[in-house]
Amino acid sequence: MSQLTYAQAAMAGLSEEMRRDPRVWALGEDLGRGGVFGQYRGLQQEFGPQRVVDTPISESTIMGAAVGAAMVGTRPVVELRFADFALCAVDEMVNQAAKARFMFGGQARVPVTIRQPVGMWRSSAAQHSQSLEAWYVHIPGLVVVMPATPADNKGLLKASIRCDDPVIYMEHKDLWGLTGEVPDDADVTVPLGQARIARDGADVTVVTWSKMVHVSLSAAAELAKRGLSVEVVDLRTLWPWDRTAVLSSVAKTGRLIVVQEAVLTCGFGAEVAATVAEEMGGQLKAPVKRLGSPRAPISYSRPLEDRVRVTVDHIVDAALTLARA
Amino acid sequence: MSQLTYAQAAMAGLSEEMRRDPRVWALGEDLGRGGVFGQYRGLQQEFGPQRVVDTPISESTIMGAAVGAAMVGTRPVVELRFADFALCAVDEMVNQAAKARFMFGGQARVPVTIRQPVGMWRSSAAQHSQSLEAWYVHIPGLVVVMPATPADNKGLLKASIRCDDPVIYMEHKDLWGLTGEVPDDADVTVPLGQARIARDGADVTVVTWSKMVHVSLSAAAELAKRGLSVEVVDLRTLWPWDRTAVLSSVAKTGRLIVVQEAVLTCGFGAEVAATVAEEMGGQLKAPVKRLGSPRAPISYSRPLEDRVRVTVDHIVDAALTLARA
Amino acid sequence: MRDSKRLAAQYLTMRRIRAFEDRAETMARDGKVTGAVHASVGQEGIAVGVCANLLPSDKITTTHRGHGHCIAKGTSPRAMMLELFGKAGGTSGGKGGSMHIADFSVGMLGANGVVADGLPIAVGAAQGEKLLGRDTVVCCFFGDGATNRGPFMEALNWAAVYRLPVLFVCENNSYASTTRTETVTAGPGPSARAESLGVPAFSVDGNDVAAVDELAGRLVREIRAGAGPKFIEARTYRLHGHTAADAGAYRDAREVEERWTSDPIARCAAELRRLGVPDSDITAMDEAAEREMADAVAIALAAPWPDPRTAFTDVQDVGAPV
Amino acid sequence: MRDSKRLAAQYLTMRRIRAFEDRAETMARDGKVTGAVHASVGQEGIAVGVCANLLPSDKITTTHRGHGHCIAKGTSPRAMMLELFGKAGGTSGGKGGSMHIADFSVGMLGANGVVADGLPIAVGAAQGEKLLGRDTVVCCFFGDGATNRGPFMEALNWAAVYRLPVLFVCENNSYASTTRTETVTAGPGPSARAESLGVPAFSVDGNDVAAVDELAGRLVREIRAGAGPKFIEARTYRLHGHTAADAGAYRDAREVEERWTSDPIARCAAELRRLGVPDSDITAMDEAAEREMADAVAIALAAPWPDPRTAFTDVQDVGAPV
Ligand SMILES: Cc1ncc(C[n+]2csc(CCOP(=O)(O)OP(=O)(O)O)c2C)c(N)n1
Ligand SMILES: Cc1ncc(C[n+]2csc(CCOP(=O)(O)OP(=O)(O)O)c2C)c(N)n1
Ligand SMILES: [Mg+2]
Ligand SMILES: [Mg+2]
Repeated sequence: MSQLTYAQAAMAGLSEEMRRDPRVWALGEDLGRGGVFGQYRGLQQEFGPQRVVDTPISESTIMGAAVGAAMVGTRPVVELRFADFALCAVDEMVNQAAKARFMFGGQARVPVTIRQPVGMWRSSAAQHSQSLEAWYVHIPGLVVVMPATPADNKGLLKASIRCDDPVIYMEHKDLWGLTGEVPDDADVTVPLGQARIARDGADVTVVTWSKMVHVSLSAAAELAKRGLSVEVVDLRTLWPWDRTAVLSSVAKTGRLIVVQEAVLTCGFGAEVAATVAEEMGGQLKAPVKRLGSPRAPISYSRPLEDRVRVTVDHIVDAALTLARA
Repeated sequence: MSQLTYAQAAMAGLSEEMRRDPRVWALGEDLGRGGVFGQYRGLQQEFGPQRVVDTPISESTIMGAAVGAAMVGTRPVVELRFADFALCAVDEMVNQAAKARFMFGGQARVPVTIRQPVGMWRSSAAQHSQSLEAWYVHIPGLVVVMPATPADNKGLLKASIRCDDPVIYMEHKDLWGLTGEVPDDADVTVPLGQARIARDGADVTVVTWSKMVHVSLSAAAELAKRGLSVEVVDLRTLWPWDRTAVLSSVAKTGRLIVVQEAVLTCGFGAEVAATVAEEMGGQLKAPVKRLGSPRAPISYSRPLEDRVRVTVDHIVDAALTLARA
Repeated sequence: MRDSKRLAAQYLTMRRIRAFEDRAETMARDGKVTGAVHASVGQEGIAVGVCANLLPSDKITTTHRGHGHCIAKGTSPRAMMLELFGKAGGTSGGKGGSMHIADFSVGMLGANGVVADGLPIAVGAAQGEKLLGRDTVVCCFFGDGATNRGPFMEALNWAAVYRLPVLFVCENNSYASTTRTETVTAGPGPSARAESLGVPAFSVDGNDVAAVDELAGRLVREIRAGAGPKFIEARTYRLHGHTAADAGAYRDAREVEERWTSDPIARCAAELRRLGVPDSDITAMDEAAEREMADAVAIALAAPWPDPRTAFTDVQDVGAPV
Repeated sequence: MRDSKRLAAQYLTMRRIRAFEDRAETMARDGKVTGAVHASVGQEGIAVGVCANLLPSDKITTTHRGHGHCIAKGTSPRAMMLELFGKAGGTSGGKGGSMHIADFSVGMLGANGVVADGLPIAVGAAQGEKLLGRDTVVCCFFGDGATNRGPFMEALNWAAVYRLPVLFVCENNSYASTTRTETVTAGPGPSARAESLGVPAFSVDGNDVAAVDELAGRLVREIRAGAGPKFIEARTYRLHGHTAADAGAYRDAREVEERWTSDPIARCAAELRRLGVPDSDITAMDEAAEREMADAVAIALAAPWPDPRTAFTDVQDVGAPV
């Protein structure tokens, strides 16, 4: 175990995989200088400019080229910098990466890991703050991963690189500096599709992912003081998502809150809430509940930005309301 | 009233608006020749090549240019041909059209109508068949409209063109030839955000939109024979969606099925089902239920393609199961 | 002197493509083939002249109008016809149809329904091959209409920046669907765009298969030797409609008629005769091509549908639909 | 002989931009300005030389590095500074920040956080203006890095196809973030790309405000007269880091030092002196610029935050959040 930041953990995971498998390589803008968040620091020095490739500002081609390179047997790690800019490469993700294997009757494999940092991060405003995980969960062929901890950002990144499917890999920009214990063993990966019970509880289940795991844990601590026992489920992977973990937690608590940073409307929380309502509708102690941001672009100004954040208070209030229902 | 096809109705709506307001214009590939589905036939002859503009194959710029043209006071109608190709212009839709007004503190208005035909349509396979309405509902700033009938394809298109917000306007490719009564009056529009009760019923509410309205109506007819009274709510507009109509229908029936053609996972049906579960969880006679296509790309071959369609039988089965619950 | 054996082989391949597409179009009009069929009738010289210079290990990508490239690269027309019929045994098991034919066993990395999307994929394939230490050449076919899409420019720049072994082949048939491309294309044209992006460009009469063969042969050798990407602009004409359903009312009948006089197959036959190849040899090739494709159709008509459960296979390993 | 009054006015605008950005960077480092701040220090000659030739009714679009263009087009630096602080009264009411400044009242149609996205918007604005029968010129500023994105190419082709009144201004400062643009850009460069797309291109020393003024003046006149789009490649250098937080470790300190000797403001001052403008006039302008921006900062520091409820206003008319 080492104490690493979320960024360092990803770096460790990527460099281990690059050492282990010469077919793994990374491409994106400014990677040679360490990437925009320092999450590639030193990699070009170790692996050279052929395997840590500085690209032109050509998102469509960064993504399209990765698809081609994957189809001939390499395993590209694509850096798209911000989930917002990834929109410049959506066609290549959805129409090519996600569909190639199926469309060509199984002849193609597209083992690309597509990193697109998400989330609100000090006054980044409307074009540098989005969380669009729900979009990719809606697209057949894609795997969607959202690590919340340094350990997971190593283990899930490694698992994603080893996966033969295209993986949308969303790191949260507000977590880069978060430190935690990270396994040193290069063979340790975190399996895709398995949730983590971040906190055990009996009264209310909070299903969440990415940065909201930490906010939910704070809320759970606060609620414990008020006598409410909250179970926090960190989904880690949104597709496939761990239905078993969620359904069995809700079977225990009878109450579900889904907490996301993304816009509430048509977010991934809707999928979880709808599924639980479909499967367990009759057995719940209270109706399901979703928290997420209002359907507005994200503001620059601090007080405006804060206004759209899901906070500890929101979760506490929702949990208390549910418990009272 | 005239008997018009869904395509002709849209043509009538667009040409009326172009006559009414010289700031309205249309742009897209092959419009001069009538558009790929004939839905622009004759318009360039009437309005000239400056107002019905044949463009290069440059989706990013078709969309980006429309944003710029809207910001200076014109009202572009953008034709993107297939929702799948619209992915080549997602950045411009989401990062520019949807955000400009907000990001610029209310200085910009982006009154563009963005037509992107959706849906399965005889062996069009994975890159010409998608229905991605859920994506756009998730994006603040956008309005999302999906007409199911010729009358609505006139009235809603006119309302969309008159709307000062960017509107994602999704016509279903399998409906182009559908005929129906369409008002001749150029002043008649269909208000955005109001559902239509396509069929009254008492036992089960089916909430649906676009082509699935017709499939649901057939299912309702079949179910009537079996003694089940089904109310079919045609949402027409997915953002804003008519919560009042849905909630009051479900208040009456106590049972909800949401029927969509799109991939079920993270589809718009999840939003409707989750909302109803949140608001009425305790009062339902049976858990909510969603129908949609499996999370797989769409096949070319007929029997494979048919396998992913939501059919009358699926709806009938789901309704009977709910009624028995 | 031109090599008549090589040219005869190319003639045969062109004839096979033509025989395949003529039948594909008929079957589409008969409703046996359900999706859109985009025939390359009149453009076969480019597919054949270029692919004649590729090794089996070389790769290609193509577009919606890709039957010719597939056949020229070695894909089985029988499997292709099964695919067009959506039948079991098709190149994609019936999942793809005409616009998504692929045959990875011969280096055919897939046709594409999104205009210009094959270019970034091709440059990436070249980059991957280079990383794996192989001396593969990747050839990327696309139309004149595609040169107005951003990924065209990005991919050319990319190939030049990394000096990738890519041969770009622009089939300039003057049309993009119903639109005359020149009406929506500014500047001197595709070759000038390529040059401005650092990719040396060469123009050729695409209806002269021998000329294409010669130019492509030289460029493929240079590329394989490490010269970086090259660009061919092949002038040609789409003799049929945009799809089998398109009567082409937007073009003057005389324009089309005149262009038929430059049909690459007829021109190649004339050249073969000039080189002393007997008519009977030519006729024998014609008949072989027709027979092969008639068989392909018969087989496709008789073939079973794929198992409907395959609608859910080959989606993904992790989180596959159940 | 050069017009010293015109040049002096341009000097003042450059100085105002510099004084604005120096303070914006300091405030960013102090944590008073929270978002990313991209200063155009060293590039002011282009903004000023070009905008000097635009009418108030003309439009511009710009990028993340757009303060200079905004000020040169007439946006109030006070409102801009309020915006950077996220305070009430900011150009976007605090919703946008440095990267999303806009002032439609002076034809400033918005800065943009997505590289190259301003180009299609600009050509569309020109098309809209043309449709409305106005003789507006639209000027679009962007960097050298942007010339590798697809929309760059698409927009130039588009402008040429429809002969739109657009002046494209590429500020070639040799860098895109931490990357030397030439390492990821093939071919002869932006001007060649423009020419290949049918847009006549002109190169100019962007640090010579008078030269920019002269060239832009001629091109704007031609464009307004109906000559179609033109392209300026202005050579310059970004003297500061990519953002206020960027120390620029990827560049040699000597490289930067050397480029400071070509600072457009110092050069302009020297030219003014040569034209006989007294030092006291120059100093007076310097002081006025500093005073104006010191005031802007003081006002911004003291200003109230916007009403948090405005986080939900101006989203949309139909279906607005509640
Ligand atoms: C991104 C995208 N836009 C539009 C289309 C619709 N479309 C299919 S083929 C075609 C014309 C292509 O012209 P060209 O590239 O010259 O190829 P050709 O058909 O002439 O072989 C168009 C516009 C598409 N498939 N993809
Ligand atoms: C589509 C997109 N990709 C990447 C970025 C991140 N980014 C911001 S500025 C920049 C460099 C831009 O370089 P250039 O166009 O030369 O402008 P300059 O910063 O030099 O003014 C990059 C890559 C972005 N904003 N948008
Ligand atoms: Mg063509
Ligand atoms: Mg630059």
